[in-house]
Amino acid sequence: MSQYLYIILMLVGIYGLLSQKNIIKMIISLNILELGLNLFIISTGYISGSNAPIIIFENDTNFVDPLPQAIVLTAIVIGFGVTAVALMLARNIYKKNGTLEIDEIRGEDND
Amino acid sequence: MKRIIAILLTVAVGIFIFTGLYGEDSDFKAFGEKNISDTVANSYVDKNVDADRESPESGSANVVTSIVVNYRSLDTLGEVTVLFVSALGVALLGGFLKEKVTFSVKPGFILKNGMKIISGIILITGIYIFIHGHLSPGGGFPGGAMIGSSFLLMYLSDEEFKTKITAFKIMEGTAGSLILIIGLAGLSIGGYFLYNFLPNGNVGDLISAGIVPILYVLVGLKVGSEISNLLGNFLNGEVE
Amino acid sequence: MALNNIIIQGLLSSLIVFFLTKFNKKVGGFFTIIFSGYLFFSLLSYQNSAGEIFDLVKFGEFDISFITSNYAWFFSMILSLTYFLVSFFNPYWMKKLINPAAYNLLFMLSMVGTLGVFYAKDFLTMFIFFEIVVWASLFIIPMGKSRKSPIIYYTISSIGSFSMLYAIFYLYNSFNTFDIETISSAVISNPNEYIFVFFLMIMAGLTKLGIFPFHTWLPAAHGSAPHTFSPVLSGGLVKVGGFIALIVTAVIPSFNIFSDHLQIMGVPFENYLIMVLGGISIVVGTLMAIKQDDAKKLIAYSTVSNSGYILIGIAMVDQVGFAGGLMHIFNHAMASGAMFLSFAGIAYRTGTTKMSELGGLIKRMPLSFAAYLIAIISLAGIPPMSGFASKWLIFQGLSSNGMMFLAFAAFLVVLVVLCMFSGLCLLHF
Amino acid sequence: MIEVVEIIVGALMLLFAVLAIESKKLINSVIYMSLMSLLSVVSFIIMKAPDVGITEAVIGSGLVTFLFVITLTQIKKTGDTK
Amino acid sequence: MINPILLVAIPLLAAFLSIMVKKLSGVFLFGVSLFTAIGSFFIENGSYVIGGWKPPFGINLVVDDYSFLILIIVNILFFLTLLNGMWDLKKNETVLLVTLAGVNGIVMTGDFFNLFVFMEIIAISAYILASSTEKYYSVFKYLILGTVGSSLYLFGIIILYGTAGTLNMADLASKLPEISNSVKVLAFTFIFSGLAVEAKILPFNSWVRGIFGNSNTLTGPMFSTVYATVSAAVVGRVFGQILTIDTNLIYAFITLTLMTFIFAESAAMASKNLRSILTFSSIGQAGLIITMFLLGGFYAALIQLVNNAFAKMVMFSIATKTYSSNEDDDIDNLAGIFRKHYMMGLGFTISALSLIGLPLFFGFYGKINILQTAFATNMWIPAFILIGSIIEGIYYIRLLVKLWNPGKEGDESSEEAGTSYTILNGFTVSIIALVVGAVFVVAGITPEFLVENIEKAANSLGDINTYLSSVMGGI
Repeated sequence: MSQYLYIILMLVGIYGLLSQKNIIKMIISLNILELGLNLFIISTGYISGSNAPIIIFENDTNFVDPLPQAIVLTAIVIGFGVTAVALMLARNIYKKNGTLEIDEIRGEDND
Repeated sequence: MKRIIAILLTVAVGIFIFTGLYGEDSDFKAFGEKNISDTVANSYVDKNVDADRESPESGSANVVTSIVVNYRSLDTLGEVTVLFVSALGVALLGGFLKEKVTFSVKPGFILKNGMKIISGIILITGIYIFIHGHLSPGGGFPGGAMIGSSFLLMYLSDEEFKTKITAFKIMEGTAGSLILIIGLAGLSIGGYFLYNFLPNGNVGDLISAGIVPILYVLVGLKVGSEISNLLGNFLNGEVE
Repeated sequence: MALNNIIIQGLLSSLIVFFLTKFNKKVGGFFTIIFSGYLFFSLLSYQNSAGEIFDLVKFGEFDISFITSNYAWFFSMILSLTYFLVSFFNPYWMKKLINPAAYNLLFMLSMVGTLGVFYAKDFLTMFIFFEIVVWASLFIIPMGKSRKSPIIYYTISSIGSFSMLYAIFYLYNSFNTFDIETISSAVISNPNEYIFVFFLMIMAGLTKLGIFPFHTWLPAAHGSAPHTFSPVLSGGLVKVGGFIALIVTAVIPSFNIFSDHLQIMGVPFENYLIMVLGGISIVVGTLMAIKQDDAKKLIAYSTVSNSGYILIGIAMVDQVGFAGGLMHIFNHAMASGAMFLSFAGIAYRTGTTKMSELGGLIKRMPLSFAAYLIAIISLAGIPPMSGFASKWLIFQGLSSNGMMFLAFAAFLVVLVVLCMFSGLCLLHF
Repeated sequence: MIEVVEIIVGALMLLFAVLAIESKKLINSVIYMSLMSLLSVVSFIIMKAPDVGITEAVIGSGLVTFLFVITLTQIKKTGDTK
Repeated sequence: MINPILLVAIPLLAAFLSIMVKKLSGVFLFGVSLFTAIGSFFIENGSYVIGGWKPPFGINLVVDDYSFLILIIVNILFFLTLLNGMWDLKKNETVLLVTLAGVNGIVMTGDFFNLFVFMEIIAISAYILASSTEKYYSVFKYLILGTVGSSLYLFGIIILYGTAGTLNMADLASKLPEISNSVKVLAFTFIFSGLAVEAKILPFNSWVRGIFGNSNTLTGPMFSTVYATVSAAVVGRVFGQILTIDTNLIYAFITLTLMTFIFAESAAMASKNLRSILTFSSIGQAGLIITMFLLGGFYAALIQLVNNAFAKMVMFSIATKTYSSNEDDDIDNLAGIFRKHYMMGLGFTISALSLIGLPLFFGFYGKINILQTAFATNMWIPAFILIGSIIEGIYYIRLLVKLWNPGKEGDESSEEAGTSYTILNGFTVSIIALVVGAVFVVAGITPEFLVENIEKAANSLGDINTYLSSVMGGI
């Protein structure tokens, strides 16, 4: 059931990307999209009534699917790197154009 | 107007996803009803991927760690590289930016030393986390992130700390090179890149799981130094 | 001398000429004379050979090969003669050109390309050399007056050649071969499929001939090309379109294929459509030619109308008219070549081709004037000249098939041309 | 029981996401976003993913928020946006 | 014979070392790129597993004839691009080393999530390289689109994992028939959208103009050759071989790619600016090549890929050098510039003519193969392709005529009317342009010596069974 909510969270992020015109808002929407995606990935690996995939007692292997967790670990760190670069770009854009509203940025596309 | 178009597009995408995933003819595993035995992860859990290795083949108690560092170690290498590149990018963009963050409030004596103590505690916690990454939850990434945040506190607290940032570059480069050198050693010893050529020990010991803890410590160091580097560049622009 | 060697030598000679011209302009110009003459005389020997096959190169899984035939010999003679004669002007024009080395290279390349089109054994070879002709002649034109006319030229002729390419691959998809003989024997069995291909392929001929909807590139290109290349364009390259029309209508026997289709005055409606287009372009070309002041544009428009004659003669596969069309190809090649060359001489001397500025030229350049006059008379089809014979044959063919409308149009146009050119002569010379 | 907690957490996350996108002041939306990712830690833990939970807690809601805040302070310093 | 993993490991090692010793980073860069350019000829075929965990459990790198060809092309292009752009490195040596590692990895990898990781590496390096032209908003657009695209791609492969329970390409390919149709449509759509961002397919290519159109002598050739080749090759691997589409979805994708072709060529027709023209032409060529991949014409697609890559390298190098020398690349102001730089002009002309597929040049061979493939499937696709290539021919001819023949409309073209611009330090460009032009001409007359490898690559991409046996052989 809560899987639906995570998909809707992704959709909210997409909506933000489509509707917002402020660069910081766009980066925030990007983060929301990635968070919803990560939650969705984890939820695909969830098995009701299973434990976290850490061997505490011998041959107790009633685990949730550990592979999505590994994937999400990677995805979170990648998202952090992208966010840092994006924010640095935002600072540069602000320094160059004096604004963060994409409608007021001119003269970038060639000809 | 743009808003309405955005809503319509989003709703369309949502309908597309939901009908595709939860339609009656879809065989996508519903939430919580997945059967692990029909995925590849089953063998990760049972540690019986490779029949002709002595069991347990990957001795780390934390299965996620054994996946991240052992079974799919190339992903981890690539991910560390991603963080490395983004740190570089932040440095270069900071070089274009040429503005450093300063705070109106000068940190006082209490703040400075309190920060030092707290960041020391956080540092030790992070090191603990990635040393025990193959046993307990956590591991290289959160540990490294904790190291990074502890150094962040140092950045914020005292001004002349920034001069030490080149040390992070050295650490970053060394850790990354060591990961690759261990991988190449595995290539030369076991015939496979990143081959686990050390004895596994038994599950649950601190010294177990072959190269997994070593790699994870290196990953933690690298991630920590990269994040510290990235934050430092983010705060100060490029530091040569 | 085997045919494929001749082609290869032609390709090599273009490179040789290129470097020679880099070394010395005049020498390069003279060598174009030598090489084009060499190609002309070495092709003379194929007069009576038909069906000999020469393989050039293996192009991926396709064979590029040539086959000799009589019509190919006829066309190649006309073309190489035109090139040979025109090439005598080259040495003197080198210093007027911005890029003489490239000019000579492309000159020889386009000549070889035309020969390849004529002797092609299969459609792919034909298309390859057709495209070579297009882009080789394309890059000569902007050395003259205009930078826009090459674009018009490329647009129109690539519309034609790409529709031909589509048709070629359509045939290849259905018959799994490019060979002209095999296809011409295969399409007889299914004529309705051939209608589509017929119109797509003759499109290339129409564009190259400058028939009515596509006639706009002729004045633009011929009028603004370098003076020594206009005769090649109008006397030579236009005939390539005539050759493609010949392939589509006669070599692939369109009459037998369309024999059970709707017939208009003894001609299948497909061919009749083409003939009507020819008639229209006769009228259009002449009427446009009347109000031109630039002599080269005038000759270009007269080329449009003469292309109309050629097309009518070829599309009406009737014995007499066909002979007329082929003969008119020769006549028009010589005549328009003569006219353009005489004006090249005039422009070389005076620097202009505007006829309003060329009063009393008969005193200063009597020989050029005489050549121009003879050419005009021949084109106008006045008895002593050979233009009369070809046009008369075409009239006969038309009238014997009872196509009085086209015959009348053609005849009227003859009168108009006569009045116009004589008037021009009296006016301006 | 645990499902109810899950639903509530997910709904709260959605609420915070919408607030983060629609709120007028940038700093508020940054704070809403960090609250959202803190809540996501809870649902990570509920879905038996402690490693991801810790990582998300440190990186997602700690460092990312810090980067956003620093960016906003820099922009505020050099001139205010809406 | 070297192990293919070295093509990834050595550049990464050099990258990690190069931040410690900044002085030697340039040496590292050129040495390693030369090493990979030579070493890519000597890598062994087969499937290589990382860490000794055999697929589908571990990650494996696959080197068949296809990835072998792509590796050779990409590494040579990378080295030549470095030679062209060595004046515009701007402290990007480490990023370029990482890019090299990522490019080699993404071509060889046999695992969907590993592909995602390498995609992110390449993408972030691309953002950094592009931001060296200081057009930050264009880079930001690229970043947003690229990240959304990779998220969609990840969503797609997670749907596949949740259904089939594997991430390995070969395993997934063998499990594909059991997956139900609706899930397939969903996952394929998202994976295609994710890859379409890098592959410059509509409607995800709005970033290209800002990035390519503002490129400098390093990034222009780099993006238009290396990145374009790799992205197209990945689409060919994923959708040509692994995820074969058997539903009507393929027509939706082909419609998109053909629209990309036609629209991009029309946009190039309309633009007056050398780098923009080449940009739109790259978009159009990407659309054409991916159409061929989707139609199953791997041979034609690969020939066009090679043709486009090398032609674009020459043209983009000359265009970006012209811009960096004169701060202007409006074609009206550049009229007759090739009269001064004869060799560059020759190479540019041959590349352009080969790109628009005129006979006597290599491109013509690709053109007839494309038409053959297109006709085998459908009657309408070749018509659209021909229309697009007519447009392409027109604007390239216009460009060449203008750049060779100075002078106003209506009077004889002359030297004096030429432009005052010159191209600085273009020696290497001239040499490379001449060599590539010569290869195009020779390959245009007798293509045999060049197409053998391409044919082998196309065949190896064509049959999935050899791939499966080479990867899953251990099981």
